[in-house]
Amino acid sequence: MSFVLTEEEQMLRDSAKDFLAAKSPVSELRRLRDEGCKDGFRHAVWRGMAEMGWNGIVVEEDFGGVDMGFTAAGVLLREMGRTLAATPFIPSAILSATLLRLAGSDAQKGEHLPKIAGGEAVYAFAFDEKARHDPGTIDTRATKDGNGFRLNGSKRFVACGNGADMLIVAARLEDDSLGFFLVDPKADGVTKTMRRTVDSHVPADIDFKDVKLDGDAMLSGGADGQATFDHVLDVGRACLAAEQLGTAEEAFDRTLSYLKDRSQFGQPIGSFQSLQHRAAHMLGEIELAHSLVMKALRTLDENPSQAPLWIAAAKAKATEVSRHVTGEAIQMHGGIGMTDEHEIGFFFKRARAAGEFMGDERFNAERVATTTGF
Amino acid sequence: MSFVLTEEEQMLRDSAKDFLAAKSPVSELRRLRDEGCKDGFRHAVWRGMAEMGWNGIVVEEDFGGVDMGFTAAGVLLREMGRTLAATPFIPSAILSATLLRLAGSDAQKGEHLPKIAGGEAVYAFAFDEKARHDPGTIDTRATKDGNGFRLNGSKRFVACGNGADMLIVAARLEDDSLGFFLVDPKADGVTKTMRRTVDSHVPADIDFKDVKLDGDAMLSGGADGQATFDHVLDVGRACLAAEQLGTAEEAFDRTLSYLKDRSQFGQPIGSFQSLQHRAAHMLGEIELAHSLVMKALRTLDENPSQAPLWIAAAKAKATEVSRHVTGEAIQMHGGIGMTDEHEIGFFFKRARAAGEFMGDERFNAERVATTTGF
Amino acid sequence: MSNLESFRKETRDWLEANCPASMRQPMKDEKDVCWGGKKFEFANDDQKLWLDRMAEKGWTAPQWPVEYGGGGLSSDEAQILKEEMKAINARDPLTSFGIWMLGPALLKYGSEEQKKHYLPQITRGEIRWCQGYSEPGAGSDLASLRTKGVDKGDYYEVTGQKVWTSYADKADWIFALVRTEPDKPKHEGISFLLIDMESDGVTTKPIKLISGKSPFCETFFDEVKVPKANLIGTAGKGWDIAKYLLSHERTNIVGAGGMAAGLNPVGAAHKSGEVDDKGRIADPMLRADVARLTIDALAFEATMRRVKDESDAGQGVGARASMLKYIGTELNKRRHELNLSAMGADGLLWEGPDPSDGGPARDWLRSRANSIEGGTSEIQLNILAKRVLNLPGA
Amino acid sequence: MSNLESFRKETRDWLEANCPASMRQPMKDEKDVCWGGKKFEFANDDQKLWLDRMAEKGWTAPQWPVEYGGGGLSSDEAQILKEEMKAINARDPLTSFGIWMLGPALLKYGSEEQKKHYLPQITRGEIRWCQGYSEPGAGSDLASLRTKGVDKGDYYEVTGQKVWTSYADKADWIFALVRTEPDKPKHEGISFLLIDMESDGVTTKPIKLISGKSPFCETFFDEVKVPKANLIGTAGKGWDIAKYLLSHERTNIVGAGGMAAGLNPVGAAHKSGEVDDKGRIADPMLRADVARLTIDALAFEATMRRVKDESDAGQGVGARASMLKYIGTELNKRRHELNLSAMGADGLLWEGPDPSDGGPARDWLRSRANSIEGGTSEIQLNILAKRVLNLPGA
Repeated sequence: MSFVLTEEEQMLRDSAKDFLAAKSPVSELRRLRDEGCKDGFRHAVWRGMAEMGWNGIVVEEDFGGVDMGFTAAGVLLREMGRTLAATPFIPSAILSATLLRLAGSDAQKGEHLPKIAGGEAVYAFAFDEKARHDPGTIDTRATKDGNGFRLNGSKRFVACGNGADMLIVAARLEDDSLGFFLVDPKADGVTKTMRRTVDSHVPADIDFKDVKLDGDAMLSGGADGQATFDHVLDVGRACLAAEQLGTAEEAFDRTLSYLKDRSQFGQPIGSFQSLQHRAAHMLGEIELAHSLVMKALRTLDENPSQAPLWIAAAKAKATEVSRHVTGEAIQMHGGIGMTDEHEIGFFFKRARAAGEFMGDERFNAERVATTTGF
Repeated sequence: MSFVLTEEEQMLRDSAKDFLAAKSPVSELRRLRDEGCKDGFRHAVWRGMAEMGWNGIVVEEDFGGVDMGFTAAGVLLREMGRTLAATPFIPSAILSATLLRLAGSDAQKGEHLPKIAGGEAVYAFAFDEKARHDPGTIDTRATKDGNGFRLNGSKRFVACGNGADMLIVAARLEDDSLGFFLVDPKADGVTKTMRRTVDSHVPADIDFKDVKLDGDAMLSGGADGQATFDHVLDVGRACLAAEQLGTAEEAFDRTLSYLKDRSQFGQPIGSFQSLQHRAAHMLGEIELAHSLVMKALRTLDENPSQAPLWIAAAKAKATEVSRHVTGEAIQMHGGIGMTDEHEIGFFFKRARAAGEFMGDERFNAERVATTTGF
Repeated sequence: MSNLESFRKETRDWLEANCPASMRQPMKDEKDVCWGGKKFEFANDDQKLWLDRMAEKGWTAPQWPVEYGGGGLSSDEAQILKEEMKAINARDPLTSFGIWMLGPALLKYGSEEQKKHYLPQITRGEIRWCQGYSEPGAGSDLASLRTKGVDKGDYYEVTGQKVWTSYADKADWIFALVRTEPDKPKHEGISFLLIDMESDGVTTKPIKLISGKSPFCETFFDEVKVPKANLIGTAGKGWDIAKYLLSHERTNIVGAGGMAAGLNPVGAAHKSGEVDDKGRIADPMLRADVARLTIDALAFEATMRRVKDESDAGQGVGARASMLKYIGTELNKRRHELNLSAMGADGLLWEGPDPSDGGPARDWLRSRANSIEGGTSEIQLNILAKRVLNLPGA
Repeated sequence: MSNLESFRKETRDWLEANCPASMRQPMKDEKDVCWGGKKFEFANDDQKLWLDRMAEKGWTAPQWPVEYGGGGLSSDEAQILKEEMKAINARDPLTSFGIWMLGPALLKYGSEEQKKHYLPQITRGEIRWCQGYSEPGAGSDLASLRTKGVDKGDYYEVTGQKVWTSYADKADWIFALVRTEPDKPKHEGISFLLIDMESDGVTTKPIKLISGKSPFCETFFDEVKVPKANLIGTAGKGWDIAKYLLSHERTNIVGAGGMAAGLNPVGAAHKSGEVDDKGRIADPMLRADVARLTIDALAFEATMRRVKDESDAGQGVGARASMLKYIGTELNKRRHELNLSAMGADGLLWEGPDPSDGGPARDWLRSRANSIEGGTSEIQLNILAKRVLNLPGA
């Protein structure tokens, strides 16, 4: 296992930097927000990402993907974290794609994965039912109804839930095992409530009331539902940790520039030793998070059974570090950092929200304890 | 309730400063250690304290005390914390005296309290049975035997246990309620194992094997044993927090002096901003601990039913702050602080040990949560 | 009956007779706060009546001298007034930067004529004031300000820009620091000027914060004529007045930090259903963090009391305001962080169907400014290191 | 078979044939560490035999040139030797400051004659070296040292005091920084001298630490005559050599921090019985703190690996040693704190009937020096701020 990016991954990173700088800089997130965009992302950007091949980064080539693995996906997400790109990448290209890949029948994969990889449709994965991430609580029920099912339950804060063309819903079957159902958000009985969150993302609370589903709505190619669910969430956490790392790194870089440029009392504020030490400490924390993110992603690619511990550690540390660094960024920017006009506040907001999604620092620290055995 | 010391309390503080500087400076603790003293305290100092009236600080005047209250006791302990005075003050003059006062019959009070107040004998209170403080675990048993009792069990790290003339032992009666027994450490069946701890104190592990006790060995003047036990421990915690505060304050003062005196790179190290900010932060932390200690002691004197929350907070904070400040003291002293020759290390060691006794920061934070209701 | 007892009785009777019933209700929204001033629209007649009656007694500024529109009360009497108002839930008749900021400066540094002119307008709520200190680029280094006032004989011609001028768009006058002697060292050459916001050349622009709308503005001066009669104290000595006022501001922000003590992550956890069957916060790590916060909150509460007691007794450490400001604002930030953590994704809402949606997140964001405004945490630590600990300069 | 494969086979065979069985056992105590030197008493014949055989092969310093007593191995070959030794649990034949500190400096800065003279004595374990850098009062400001070497023609007369000279009481020679040109600026005028500890005027005194006995000494020089032939590099340029060596020292302390990764607060909690029926640490707050420590320990472990990978690939941030030293030593202190907390009062024992009594407390105390020795944490943060972050000087 190497901590160094392959040449291919480095090229991917460089092209991601170029694309995102041009198509999805931080100012783009501000525009989406100020326009009151209800999807929470720009379709043109999403199509552009598909053309770059990104949306099929973890999809097999047979289904239109490039199948470069999770480390490569993390390379993209780290850059997206740097520009705060608001896209359906994690909900659609990571969570839904991985879920379909693991649990879809050949027919389902053949139908849906090319749509994801090609950027034709946006998929969202609906799993949380409470305000705090709690994968143990799934009370949404799919009951047999003729050859199909009836779906009842409520999902909360479904990422990209408002802009998605298709939902995949985690629900309990009659034997209490977990199943995953493809649900058209326009179907009868589906009610979406748009939510705007502090990071200018647009998730949705979604209620399912006696929603009638065909028999082939259930993903039917996979094995144990719980194991699949756990793994898909872990994949999502590892990828999100990469995004959080990028957010922390960019906020840190911008703060460093500010420390060098801004003068007070006749000298650059970066010459004050207390700020220097806090900056150097942050450097160390970011390096620690970086190592865990790389380790988690590579392990996911090369030795997935060993990945849960590293993923939990990576998500916990990336959450802690990105919140700490963006908070210090605000403080070190002083008054200007508190204004909406300045971009640094967007980083602070996103770090908070990304930290909450799929388990915060405490949730994942608890998993580290349990996985380690204490 | 006033946070300001009364004139009487201020006079007490001033005389404590003088006495301790003369009779029990830090060098005295070093001497006790280097001599391999088995009692863990100097009898001459203890007698001197009795002559000052300190040993009866919470003993009624009828029994030879001065009965000035816990705030006054805290005033003394804060000064003892400053000079790291190793004395039986908490075990004998606080814990044992308060226990006798609350739970002793008139005869028992008349016999024992004057001895404590007069410094004639050193009493120790034996309660912990595990390495970590856990007042819920008392498995030592006192079973009826004719008119008296048989005592069986083991106590651990009894403070001043090796040098005490008399033990008071917390034990379960046959109905599982708690009782307190006066036990001569020289009695048959009592085995003491001297323990030397990192702070140069000398507690003892004490085993009781079929120790025969008279009927009047049990304290028989009090009400509910559990309530008495809880209260006595809380009294001890509040007083120990005052001692910890003094230790933190003195370590801080010495570190400040060092920061002003010591030069590196051509300037006093106290002129380096990162050290200045850490020092100013410590000042704030010490002030917070100070307020909680005062609040806990005054509440104990004036409104004891409200005291448990404040005592738990005070002991938690004093533990955290004294450990933090003495750790910073070592770091800021650099290499010289690591040498046994320098006194600052004694503060670091004592802060660790005092923090453990009667519950550390976590134990008391847990109690704050429970008492507050979450 | 002692003098104080009879004062209490008279006060109680007067309040009973004069405080309108509607002014004894808790405030419902921003409009219920009476700021006064020329542009102020009273929410209702009672609000105006209550202001006028209190101003008549001088009780909008109870301890100011009677000749300047104050109540002339002793500190004990003022305390009694406060208690009696609280007893009937009487609203503050007037919220005014004039009273708690400009007034003390005028009382200390103003000429007799200035006091007579400006102070009664303040106590009667006729003129609303705002503060013009900070400038873009000045930040913590306040004395580096560049707004200049050119001496034109009987007036200064003021040109420049102020920032963080709260409610400048609603104020009638501004008290501002202006560099009138550009060749002097930076702490000298600054003057304290009173400027009519209706003067030609004054414009304002609201500032949006990361938390959303705010009362802050940018205020621009373009060759504004300010009569020399509007200079407070000595020309070039405005920095002394500024320092005097900043200590007032600092104390006030500490109070703001204390207000959020009502914010309770435990309640948030209960609301989000994240408690176990014993009512304990279910996430043990969150519970641990809240317990540690609670300890520090108790410690801060006790410290506020202790500092007051010690101050009354003439004891205690110096630079108390800096210490309390640093501790209180950092504590407040932690409190908001934990509050959001206890709420989970609900705490991330920015807006939504429920009017309270977005409140916790916006309050969380706003709390970040506490450790910046009124002197950053870093400045407070510098002050403590130098003035309390007497550590040497670099 | 490739060259490396055949090297591996030869090495395996040689080790099998030459490493005594007793040298394949884990070390039991301090005596099993072979330091060499004139005063060293071998624990047994095998220890000496193993040293001699390895020294004969040049494998006590595998990568040094053969002509100086080294093994002349490539870095791949050295790695294979290490692996094969580990495979049979072979002990290190020699632990030597000469090899990991003085040697690299001599190889880089020594004259051909000096290399030929000193290096083989080192690889054969004949001469034990100690380090004489730090002085009382110098501390982090190492260049402010005052031990002086007066030029007396063909020798320097050295007078002064060194501190933190590990094992000076057991060493045969010391390599020391001495101020030979007192009029030069402080970083110049320092020379790097080799001094025989048996010279007249050299005395040592052991230093007791807060953790108890230590290998550290104070070393005093009173008009000691040091021939100029013992000068390494150029007179007055000793500071360059010192900087070069300090980076070696820093790396080593990081390694020492890593070793304590075996220390496990979870184990301590189990030992003290403070676990619940599921084997979890019973105190939820302690468990939370240990979980957070575990995350950082995993992160540090991964970072050590990443830095190595990046370094091999010619990538990565600069001043890595400073970063790892800072993080590793601060982590180690936290680990020891939590270890004691998990042990409760048992962790406070200073000495007792059980030989292991006192170990945890003494290790905890010793860990505090990690963030002081080899450059304090503050110095590392300064280095990172300046060299990696390029922040401006004050």
